Amino acid sequence: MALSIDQKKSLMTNLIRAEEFNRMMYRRMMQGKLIGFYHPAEGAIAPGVAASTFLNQDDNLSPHHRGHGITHMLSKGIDIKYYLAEHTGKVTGCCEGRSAFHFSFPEHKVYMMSGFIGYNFAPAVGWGFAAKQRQKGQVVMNCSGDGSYGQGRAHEALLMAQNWKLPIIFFCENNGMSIFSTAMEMHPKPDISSLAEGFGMPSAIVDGQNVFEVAEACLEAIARARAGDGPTFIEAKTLRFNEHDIGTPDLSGWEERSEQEHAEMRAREPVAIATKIALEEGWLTQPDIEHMREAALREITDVEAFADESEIARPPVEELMQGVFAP
Amino acid sequence: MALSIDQKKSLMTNLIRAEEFNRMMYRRMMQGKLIGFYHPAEGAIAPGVAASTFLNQDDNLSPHHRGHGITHMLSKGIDIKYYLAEHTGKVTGCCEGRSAFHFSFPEHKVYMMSGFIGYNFAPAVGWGFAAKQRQKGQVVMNCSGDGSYGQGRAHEALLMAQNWKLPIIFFCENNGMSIFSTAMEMHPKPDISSLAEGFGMPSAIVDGQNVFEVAEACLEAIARARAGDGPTFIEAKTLRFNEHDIGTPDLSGWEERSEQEHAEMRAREPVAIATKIALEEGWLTQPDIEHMREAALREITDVEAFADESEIARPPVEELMQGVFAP
Amino acid sequence: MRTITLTDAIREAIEEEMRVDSSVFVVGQDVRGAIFPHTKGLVEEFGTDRVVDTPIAESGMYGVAFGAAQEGMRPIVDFMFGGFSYVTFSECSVTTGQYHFLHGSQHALPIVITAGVGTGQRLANDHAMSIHGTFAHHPGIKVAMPSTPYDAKGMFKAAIRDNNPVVIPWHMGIMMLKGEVPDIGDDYIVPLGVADVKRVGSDVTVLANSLQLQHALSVAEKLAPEISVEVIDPRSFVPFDMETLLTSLEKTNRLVIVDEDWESGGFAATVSARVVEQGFDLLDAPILRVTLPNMPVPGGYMEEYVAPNPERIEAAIREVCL
Amino acid sequence: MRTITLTDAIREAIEEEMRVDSSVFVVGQDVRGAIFPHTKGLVEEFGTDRVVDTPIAESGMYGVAFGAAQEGMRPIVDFMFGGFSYVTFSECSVTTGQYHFLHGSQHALPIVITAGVGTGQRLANDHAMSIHGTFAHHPGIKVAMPSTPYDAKGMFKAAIRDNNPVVIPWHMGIMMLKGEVPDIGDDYIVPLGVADVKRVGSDVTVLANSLQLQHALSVAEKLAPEISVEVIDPRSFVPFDMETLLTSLEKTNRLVIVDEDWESGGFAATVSARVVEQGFDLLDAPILRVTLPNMPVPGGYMEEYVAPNPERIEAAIREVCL
Ligand SMILES: Cc1ncc(C[n+]2csc(CCOP(=O)(O)OP(=O)(O)O)c2C)c(N)n1
Ligand SMILES: Cc1ncc(C[n+]2csc(CCOP(=O)(O)OP(=O)(O)O)c2C)c(N)n1
Ligand SMILES: [Mg+2]
Ligand SMILES: [Mg+2]
Repeated sequence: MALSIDQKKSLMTNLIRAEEFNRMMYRRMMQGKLIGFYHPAEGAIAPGVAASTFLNQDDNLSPHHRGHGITHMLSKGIDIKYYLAEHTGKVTGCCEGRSAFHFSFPEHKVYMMSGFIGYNFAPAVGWGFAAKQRQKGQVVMNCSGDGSYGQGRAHEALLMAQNWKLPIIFFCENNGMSIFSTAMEMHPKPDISSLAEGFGMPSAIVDGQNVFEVAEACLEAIARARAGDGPTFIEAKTLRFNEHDIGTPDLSGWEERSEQEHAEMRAREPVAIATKIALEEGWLTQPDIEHMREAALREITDVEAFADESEIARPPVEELMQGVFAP
Repeated sequence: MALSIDQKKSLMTNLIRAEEFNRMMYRRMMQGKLIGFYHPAEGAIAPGVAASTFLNQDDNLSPHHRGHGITHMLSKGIDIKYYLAEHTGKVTGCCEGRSAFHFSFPEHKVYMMSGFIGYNFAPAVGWGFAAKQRQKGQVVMNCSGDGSYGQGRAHEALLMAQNWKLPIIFFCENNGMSIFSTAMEMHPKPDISSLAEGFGMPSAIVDGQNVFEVAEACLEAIARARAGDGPTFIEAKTLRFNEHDIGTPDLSGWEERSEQEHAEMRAREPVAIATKIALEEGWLTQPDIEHMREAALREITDVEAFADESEIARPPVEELMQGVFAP
Repeated sequence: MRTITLTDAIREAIEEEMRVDSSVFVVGQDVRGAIFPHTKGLVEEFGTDRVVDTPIAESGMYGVAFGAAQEGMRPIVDFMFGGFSYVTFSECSVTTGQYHFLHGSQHALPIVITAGVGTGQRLANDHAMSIHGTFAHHPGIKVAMPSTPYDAKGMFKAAIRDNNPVVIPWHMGIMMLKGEVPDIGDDYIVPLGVADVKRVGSDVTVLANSLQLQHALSVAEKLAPEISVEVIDPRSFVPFDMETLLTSLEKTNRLVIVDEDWESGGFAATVSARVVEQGFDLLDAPILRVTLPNMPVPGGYMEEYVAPNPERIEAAIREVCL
Repeated sequence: MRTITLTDAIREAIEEEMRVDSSVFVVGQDVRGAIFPHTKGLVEEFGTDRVVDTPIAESGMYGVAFGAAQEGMRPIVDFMFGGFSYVTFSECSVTTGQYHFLHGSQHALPIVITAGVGTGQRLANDHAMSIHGTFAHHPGIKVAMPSTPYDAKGMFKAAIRDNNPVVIPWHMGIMMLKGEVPDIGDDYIVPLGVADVKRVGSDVTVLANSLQLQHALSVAEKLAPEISVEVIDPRSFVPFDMETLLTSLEKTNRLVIVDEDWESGGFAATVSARVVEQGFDLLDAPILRVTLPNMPVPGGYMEEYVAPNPERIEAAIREVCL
């Protein structure tokens, strides 16, 4: 589905925000200013931005854990400061500082990121089930990595979504790796989307480094889902520039990933690719892009200030006990 | 793979045994002479016979629960009297009367039938893994119903078997039903074996009412597995003449299955089909077939006598406690 | 009042709540055709959008409930046999129990989880396991089990109206148990977290639930000439009504806990430990537990004497009353 | 004797057993590259046939272990974080625990299940859960957890040589704890089912394991001038060494159980209930438990005071010694 210039600009804006937010998270983790772990998104920011920028507030989004879903959430219009505060253990966090790296923005229909890989699939069936019954054209954008498709839960969700023609997009961000393992070794065919064939589900494979190409496929799948024509499988081929999570070695199998692999990867940098397209097509100038980056950096300054100035969450156990059950 | 006359005769013998054993189980359940429940195999006896008759003793077999695996086990050369004794709660049972409808014949590499549908898949990966490492050409015959492929465990096993080229045959006995639900409603494509495509696994669809046709496909898959060429998916289209298990109504969805459905099914009776072929091809006469049936009935008389004459298993709790852990 | 069976009482609760609240629905396997009587006929009244069969895919099936609950619906998910909840146990326990609390207690997750449980069918471990104790181990989930048709209807209604995940299995050994239930139209609930003194006594307290409650009551009746047994039905395991139990112990000073779950890690152990912590001085005798021994539940004829039964309950009562 | 870390001790146990028994192998996710140090370097020595990475498919991964064990191999299955064992929990608990017994005790199932567990990483519930209590609830599975490098090496060796499924997690809070371990070549095992008096005392017995054992020992040291604390490490939960505990109670008559698991349904409750049943007359004070409160384990800064810690252990000791 062809993109308008406004749409392209939105994608560009979010892509730059995503890049800067990821840098900020990486830096803070290294500075000891984040709780738990962080799975850096460098090189892999385009798919989440493309999948999430054109969702409505009342569409469901399950962000991928890469970059801790920030690329997705900021594109959907969620204010990241509440998540950063959460990730810093603060009272102002979106989960009151209880959840470490988890998040929840129910009003945006971003309910959670499970610590268990593949735990997006089954709830997505439930969201799709509810959306279908409601008949308001809502869709479910269900993002996760190539590795998550090892989980049998993926099969159950693909099966049920296709049986019931649910408005779900199975959005696979295939960076070719899960921790140290390669998709080449862990999946028998070159594409994860081969699975869709088994269910007769339409699928598309796109260049995950090109935010516009991914977005076009997403818009098409979203339109299909909104029209009641059922699920789509989209596989965005992307890359993981860094180690799996900060502190873990950067192995392939059990050996360091090669310099050559790194060099080849870094030649496919998503912001550089998008910038080139924007400048060539002429709907942005270099100064426009610099303004976008400045705006992103200002936003991040505010987000960090909010998190850093908030108090550490240390409620007494008795108070916590009150929150175990809903009234 | 073309069958020899000897092979066809073995199949015919086992088919008739399977039919009579299933009748016996049905009768005993109605007489209150079986413990727990029984899932009758009438109409569905050919696939198990075809899948199991040509296995070696050191091949793994996971029998389908339909007919409680008897059609499979008797074809693999297992003496059913120990299972009947088990199913009757006797000390001579294969599990010392502890297991109700479960069974275990480790020396025949039939380890168990889980009460959880789809729990054959993951262990089968382990058997295949062991067989592959041993390099003796052993194969794993992994039988289960169409319904079991709903389970995510099926996906995980297909994935890993294909990744590692394990010698496993995924043998789907598709009777079009799981309890009251139809495969038409519960799977998005006409064939369950569509799943194999997603993994690039070779597959075959055969007429499950024709024991010879199924056996040919099995021999081919077994040969492929023994040669180290990896797994095969075989889908045998079969039928369930009776209710799901004795005592449960015979519904499709929430309505009685129609007389027409029953009439059409019963026109596809596996022993009648095999008999017609045998007589037409001329390698058996009607008296031969009657002798086979008489032999089967004699065998069953002995099996029942063994079970009925054995003592009820009622060991003291202290004795049972000794069996919880292996020495 | 009418006399109906336990499973009919459950069905009435489901039906009535479905009528008044269109967000309530049932999801499971073969719930339309109804493997057990408590979902029989629902599909005719409410249609396939609200009485939903899934493939044999417990995680996906539970996902329908979980996701729909996040979307504001009120699912009742039926696992058929309790053991099948284990097929997707991480979702039922960890993911479910942590959802509300971990995310800042901002979003409720109203799910009712039900299934038939218990010994008596001679089906062995995987079809005979109890699940209440395992769920009660995992925080954020309410756990209850009815012992009478009256309680069944009232507790299922309470569970469906609760804003939390509630695991409420029913025992197959009492599925046809009949009892008095208020007339249709007389709406009532039995609140979760309130125990019930099912028989008043003064020498010893027996805590028992479901099929085991029936056993305890029959033993109490039998022993009445000799020993006055107070029988308490906890009804809920989470939240647990400690007050009713301690009040009884003030009178009897003796406790037998009957629980159709394993000795190791079962709920009976938790009750015993709590009583010791909170009511040590009330005890004139050791607390005894009548539970499943620590072996997989055997099928066949052994089930009868391996599971708790009246003989074992009587023996325990006599022992603490020595 | 040398001084090595807990995870190095585990690796030595695995390495040495793999060298002497070719049926031993490791299966997990990213065990070749080694997320945690205890599998580091194994693939170089033993190759990819015996150090096996699978897709993120816990049921399939566990199936490799389960099926291979039925085939006579001796798998060690590594779940990375303990919580991930829940992803295939029905297989680990029900199917595994029932296999040997239910089928007539004719066929052994030697599987070692391990994973990192416990609080201290601020990762919240799904990455911080304990699993020993849940597994101890399910019969047919041995459950143990080491507290020192010496025990870790010896217990892992015992587990690998055991003919039963053994769940033996290790606590991430002591993964770098150093301790003395016999020299390479000095083969030894620490048998499962034998508790260890880690500190002798006379006023009160504290039962604690793993990270909590370290806490208990430091509290005992601190209180030494006032209260003489005996600290017992159960080491195994199933089988549990009741004798060592009761012997200690004959002397101290007071018991505090520290357990990094929830109050409801955790193993501490089982121990308390058993002591009440078997040693009621030994008790001069209520048994107190120091456990996780019944809430999903929060991440962030709360973890520190929600989990058992030295302050809470000290308070409990003082309370039973009043
Ligand atoms: C059930 C489960 N198993 C294993 C893990 C450990 N783990 C965390 S991230 C990850 C890899 C995920 O790979 P993929 O889905 O491709 O996403 P990527 O990290 O590559 O973006 C694994 C194995 C987990 N969190 N949950
Ligand atoms: C995990 C699990 N879910 C549900 C069931 C209940 N159940 C028993 S048999 C069956 C249907 C199986 O269908 P299929 O695999 O097609 O085999 P068939 O009975 O048709 O031969 C179901 C749902 C079960 N035993 N285990
Ligand atoms: Mg990946
Ligand atoms: Mg079927």
